[in-house]
Amino acid sequence: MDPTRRAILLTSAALAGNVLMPQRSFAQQQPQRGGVMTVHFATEQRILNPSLQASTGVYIVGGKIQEPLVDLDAAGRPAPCLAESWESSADGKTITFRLRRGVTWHDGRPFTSTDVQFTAMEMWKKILNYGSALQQFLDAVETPDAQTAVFKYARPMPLNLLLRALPDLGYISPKHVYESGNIRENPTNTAPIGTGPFKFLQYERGQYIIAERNPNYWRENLPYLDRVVWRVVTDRSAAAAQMEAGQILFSPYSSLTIADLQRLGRDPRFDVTTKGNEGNARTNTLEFNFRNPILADLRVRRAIAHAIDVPFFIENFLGDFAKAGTGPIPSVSTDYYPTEPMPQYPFDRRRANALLDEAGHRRGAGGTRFTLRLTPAPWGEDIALWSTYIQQSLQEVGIRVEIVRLDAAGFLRTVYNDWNFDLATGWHQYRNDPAVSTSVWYRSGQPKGAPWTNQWGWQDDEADRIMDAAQTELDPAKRKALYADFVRRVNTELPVWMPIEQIFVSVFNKRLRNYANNPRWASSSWHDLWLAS
Amino acid sequence: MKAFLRGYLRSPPAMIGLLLLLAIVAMAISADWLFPRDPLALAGRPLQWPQGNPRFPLGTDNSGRDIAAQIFHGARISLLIGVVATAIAILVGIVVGALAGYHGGWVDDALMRLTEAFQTLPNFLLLLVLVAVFGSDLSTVTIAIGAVSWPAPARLTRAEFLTLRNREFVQACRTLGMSDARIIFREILPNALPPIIVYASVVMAVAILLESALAFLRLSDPNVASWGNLIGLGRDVLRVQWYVSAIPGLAILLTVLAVSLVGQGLNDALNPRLRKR
Amino acid sequence: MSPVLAIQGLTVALPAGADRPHALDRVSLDLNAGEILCVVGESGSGKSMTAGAVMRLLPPGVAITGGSVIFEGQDLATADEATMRHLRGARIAMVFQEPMTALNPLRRIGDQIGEMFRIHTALSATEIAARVLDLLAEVHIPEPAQAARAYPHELSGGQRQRAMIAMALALDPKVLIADEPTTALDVTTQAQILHLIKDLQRRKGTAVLFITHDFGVVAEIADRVAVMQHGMVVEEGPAAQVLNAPRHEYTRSLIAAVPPLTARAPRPVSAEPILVMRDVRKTYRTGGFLGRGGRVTHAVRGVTLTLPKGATLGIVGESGSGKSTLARCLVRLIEPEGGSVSLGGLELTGLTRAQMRRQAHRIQMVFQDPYGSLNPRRRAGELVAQGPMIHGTPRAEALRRAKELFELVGLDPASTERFPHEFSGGQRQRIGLARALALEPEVLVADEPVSALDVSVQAQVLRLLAELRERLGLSLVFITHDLRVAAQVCDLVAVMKDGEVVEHGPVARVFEAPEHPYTQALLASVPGRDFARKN
Amino acid sequence: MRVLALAGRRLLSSVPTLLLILVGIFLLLQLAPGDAVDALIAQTGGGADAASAAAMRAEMGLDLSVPAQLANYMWRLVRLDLGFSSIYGKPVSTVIFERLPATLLLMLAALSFAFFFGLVLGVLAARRVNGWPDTLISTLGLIFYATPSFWFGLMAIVLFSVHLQWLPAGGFEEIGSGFTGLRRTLDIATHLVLPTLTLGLIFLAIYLRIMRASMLEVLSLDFVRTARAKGLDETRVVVRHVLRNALLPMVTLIGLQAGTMLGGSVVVESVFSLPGLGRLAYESVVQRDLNTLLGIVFVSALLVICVNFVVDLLYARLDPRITP
Repeated sequence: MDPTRRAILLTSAALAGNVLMPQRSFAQQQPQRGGVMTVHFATEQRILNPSLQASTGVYIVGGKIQEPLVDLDAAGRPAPCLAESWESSADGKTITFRLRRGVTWHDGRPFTSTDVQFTAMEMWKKILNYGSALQQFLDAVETPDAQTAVFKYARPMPLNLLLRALPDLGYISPKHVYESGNIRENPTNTAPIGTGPFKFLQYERGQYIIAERNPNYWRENLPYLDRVVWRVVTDRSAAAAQMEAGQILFSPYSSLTIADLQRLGRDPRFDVTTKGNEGNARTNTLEFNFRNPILADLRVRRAIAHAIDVPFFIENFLGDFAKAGTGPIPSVSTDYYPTEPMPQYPFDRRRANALLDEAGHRRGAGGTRFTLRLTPAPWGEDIALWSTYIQQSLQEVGIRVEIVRLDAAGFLRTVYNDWNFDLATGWHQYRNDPAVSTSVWYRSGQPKGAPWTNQWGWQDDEADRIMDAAQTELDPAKRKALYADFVRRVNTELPVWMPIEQIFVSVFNKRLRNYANNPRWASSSWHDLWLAS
Repeated sequence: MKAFLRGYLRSPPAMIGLLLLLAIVAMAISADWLFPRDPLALAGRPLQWPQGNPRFPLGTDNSGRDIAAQIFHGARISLLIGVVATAIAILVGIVVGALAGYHGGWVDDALMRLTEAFQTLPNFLLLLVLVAVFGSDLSTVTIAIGAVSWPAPARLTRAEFLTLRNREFVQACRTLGMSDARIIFREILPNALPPIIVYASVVMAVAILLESALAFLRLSDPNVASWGNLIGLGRDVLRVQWYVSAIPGLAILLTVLAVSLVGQGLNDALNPRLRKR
Repeated sequence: MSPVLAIQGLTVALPAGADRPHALDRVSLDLNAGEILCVVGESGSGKSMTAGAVMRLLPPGVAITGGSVIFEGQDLATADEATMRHLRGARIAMVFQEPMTALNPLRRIGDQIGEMFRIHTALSATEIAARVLDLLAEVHIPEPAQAARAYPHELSGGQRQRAMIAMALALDPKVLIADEPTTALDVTTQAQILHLIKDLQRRKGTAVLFITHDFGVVAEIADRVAVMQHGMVVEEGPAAQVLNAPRHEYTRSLIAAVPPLTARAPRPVSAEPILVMRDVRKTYRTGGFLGRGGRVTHAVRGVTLTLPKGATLGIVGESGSGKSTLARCLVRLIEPEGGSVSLGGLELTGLTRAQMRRQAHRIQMVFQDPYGSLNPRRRAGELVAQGPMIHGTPRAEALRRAKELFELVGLDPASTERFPHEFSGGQRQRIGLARALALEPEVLVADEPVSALDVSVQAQVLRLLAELRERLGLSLVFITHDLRVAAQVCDLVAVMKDGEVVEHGPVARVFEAPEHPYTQALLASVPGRDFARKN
Repeated sequence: MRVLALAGRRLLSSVPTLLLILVGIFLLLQLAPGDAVDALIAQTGGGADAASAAAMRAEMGLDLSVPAQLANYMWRLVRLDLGFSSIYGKPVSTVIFERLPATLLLMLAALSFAFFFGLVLGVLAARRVNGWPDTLISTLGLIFYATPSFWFGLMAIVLFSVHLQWLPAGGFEEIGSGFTGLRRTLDIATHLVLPTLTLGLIFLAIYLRIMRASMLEVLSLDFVRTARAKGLDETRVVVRHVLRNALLPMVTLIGLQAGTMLGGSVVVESVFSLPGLGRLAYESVVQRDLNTLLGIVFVSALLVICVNFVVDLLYARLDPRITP
């Protein structure tokens, strides 16, 4: 770095000095009204309505405009939002929500239980991804009065599961806007109407989205901010540049390059942290196709796991934002993370070679035992690095790996529909409860073509039995025990290897106040966010 | 031939181009010997600056691979793609252009419509579609680049044929009773070839640039050490470790420069009228 | 009387590597006021270089190395560029050979003539416009106002050259240099332009340096003549003396090579026809989309002619008369639209292309351009052997035969291994002849076979052709624009105009007593025809 | 009126070409792995069941046979309806027209830049042929030609945006700045400086080379000698007689390069995150958004045809020998 550049950085650091005080002092400051929050928006979406699509790209925008029934508090416990309270019947088949009074939609119409009924039956159950699986046994939502919604299930629904799912899968849409016409093609999908602290204003595709303060928000005198602007920046380096220039105040969900994250982490103007994303854990996977007889052999799968030095990879490529994983349930999920040690496959090249020899795959010409195609998902820099690292590592034990590069559509079709792969790698998203999006990776009998589900051709009655039992078990302690059995089983059989666990990294400009104050902050409503001048 | 060689060797830019090209070919040949390890293998800690570690004179990239090894092995890929794609484009171009230019009439009309269609469609867009459809392994990428590059040589060949077919020596061949195929390939083609050969250098330069642009968008073959792949990878660390992108970019620049200089030298040597200028 | 322009010992060096060190070698010429001095010579004699040296517009790399060019008391050989710019156009003007390329295609005629005034005078735009119209009227361009607004391509060749002359004479220069000003023109137009130049020169008293290769033109226009060879003036004198009593050997040989316009004694002509054309027609359609806006040119309309066995049928006409199209129809290089061509009773027009290929050896063609008609990438022997090889002769046999043919056409048989560019123009035309003869054709169609050649070479090739015709009993269709050549070669002659034959008959009859007014005009236009008859 | 008739006729004669392109791309994309629904599911991040995927396919008409889909598309096209974008959730025409201005502006800027400087440098080089200015300009031209555009763009970002901080690193304009009028124009202009340079560089090199060669060619023609024989000085010879003639091949080149330039904008827009047609094309290929892609192909082919038409008109204006 040249001296002038260094000087500039030093001065700006000095200027930023007054915001460098420890976080505790923030709370003592008086929140200020006004200001514009600018957000890095990396993945444009077809729709912005979180009751139709559950993905971070929708939450980052729609989560400010629409609200869920239940939210998470700072400690990660279910907290009231549009629902003020809830209770479950003893058999777990009826769950009653008492709704907040005096809430109005952005267009002025009152929010009532019919909105909840409509959203649950027409959107969650029919359209919302993950929602349709969660609400599979939801028979009806009864509305005895405008402030009461009674969910009727055909099978017991663990309250804990529902409450942990609803912050993401419980967003409510206005019935009067959606009730006529095709929900998927409704123009409101890209110009959402909600009850949240910010009202949608404008969406310039490829450029920006603007939302402005909702003056009639039900939380008195909130929000603090005047506007939220989402800037569409697909190029990650460009986003980092805008972050540094102060054009963007917040970059969510690990949208910058690893190099830039590490660099900005050393810059006093920014807070680079996993805080506020505890509810958004993911693991890097290595998926084996059991239709390939080589990979159907457990010894080969274990050899592959032993051949890869995961700690080395994390240390040198991913840095502080990842850690070695122990299985499908990440360590942040304290309710379900197994307390006893589970079977692991530490780096041991000798053992890997021995296992491969034992499986009958001797080294041939050029030291190669056999060749596998590895199909990496096209999202995420870490996946690209990880797939290259797999290629490099397996080369050392005599497995030649050809990387098959596909775009998103091609990847999903090839891996999850055509099963035309040997190894695949991508992310497994953990959504607070293993039943939401984790067990489908292992449960047999998944319909062909459903992505991020068990399409490996692996079938294990024991694992299926454990998962089914856990799904409907109402006792939290028993559920936790069942999921420990589940992890033990899948770590032993290794149909998918999940050796790295990551939490999304956010980059905050330190002018922000009250950021990252709940485990799903990037998705949350930001009603108490404010900007220091 | 002798005059041609003399003409070529007398031009300093052409000689610089030739030497540069020979140097790149030498790099490609010596890659296995200088860097016997797989250039894609993990070589060391990622992102070591050039000159920082004597083992890696050009540093390492963000996958911990030796950049020098990738540059040397990448020379092969770039040259291979350049030569093969050019051969495809020129071959198709010659056949289409020769048939259209010689026969005229509806054959010309039909072939030129096809050529026009290819030229009207932005060629990089077509390349994207081809790679998205047929995948991005090396041979597909090469063939796809060849497939989008033939219209210009075809037009050039056609133009040459249009002027040559009315030349009296061609008419003389026809009065002798020579068959069309023989006239096209044995009589006219050798005369039409020099400008096409010169143009081949342009096609090759563009082919190398196209592959690197594809790689930059991460649509090229990830299993080979290509310069474009390295640039695309380096994009993630551009703001600080800019050398990861800069070094292979320079390599592409020099290669294309060499090819262009050689092409220009050929042109000057083949068209002595222009050489004096 | 002192000369207007005095060239003394002018030497111009060529760049290293040229075929000779000097383009001009100690050239001395005097141009007097009010006279036309013709500089005559074959290609490469340095005559155009002389003009360029006077104007100081020499190609790059070519420079004056000695001597002087005295004009109005100044030595132009050493004058600075600014001085030269003032003289060019205003005091010394120039007319070039090819009016199409010598005029800027993108600017109007009036604009280009007016530029002369804009550069050298301070006249106003309206005055300039008036002067331009006067000039155009002076050179007898019909509708001067229209011509001034026209672009060069919208005028005919003759009109363009008139415009060039108008431009050159705009500022009443003392010296006009005319570099082959009529070579690119048809014979009737040429006569008009020569007349115009002479007329203007008389009226204005301009001194004209007239450069030409054509002794006919010299005879027509020159007061004095200078003959150049290899960059040197070999003879100089009054026109009458040089033309009628040339002293230098080279001048004598040049003049002897000019064919006379009178027909030779008639040869007996067979009654048996070998090639019969009946009502041959060909139309070209150009441009137009979906049949609209296209132009139709009737290149050949209903030509009926007969070539008796062993005779030579000359087809003469100006450019655009359709004579070349007709020649190509005969060998089916162009498909005629109507009518028939029969060769020794065989209807050629009805044959498929494959059938025609098999009959190709019976009728062969010799082309005009000795450079363009030989594939530069094949050896001479191979070019000659190609025909027989296509028709089934083994390669070795064909190549042996090629050597014989080389001998027949007066080439060294050892030179079959060489490439076309290693031969001179006349030699190449002999190769073309050998190629045609290799198939032992019954009829030979020769399309302007000597037009691109210098006059001395032209005479040799014509002699060879006559000789071969006798020895091989060839029947010949001979296309030419040059009436002198036609007079020497042909037994029968047909005069074509606008795609039609206006008159035909034995050459002596047609040339001595032309019936059609066009034929009469054509013959009257041949420059120096009196000189030629005397010759 | 005559121009309109000409334009109509030109358009009509381009119909076969357009059809060839559209049908070709349509059929080609049928062979691609995955469809728009797969791309959409990838966007949502999982949890979609097979039934809803099938429902989406039915809604988009992706469950029909290929000929039926093609026929549907063509029938809509006849009515000038480009269809609905499944990925963007809007009519394709809306999507395209939102993106068109950035690309048009970029292309126009790059073209003007390349044309102007190519012309000036080409003339300079030809005037001093084989002198040092010629050597310098020609060498620079070759280097520009050999520079991968995306690499130049990246390096320019490193230099001008990161280190010198003179110019923005990307984007079309300052978002939410609320600039209007001249201030906004200026803002967009500063954003377009680097992309214009990046896209224009290779074309600058081409134009320079062509202009130099064309100048030399024209300088050797007879009418230049005539002009000199008239007593014109060299500057006027060049300005009045050579330039316009030498421009003709340059003008032809614009038409030939239009398609290439549009292709080049894919990369440049991606480097500078410009909301243009090129990036949209790339995205719709990746997203399998067939309607949008075909729409872009259609629009860009039209654009190329229009550019060529304008070039022909221009050529006819420059050269009286040609009637359009």
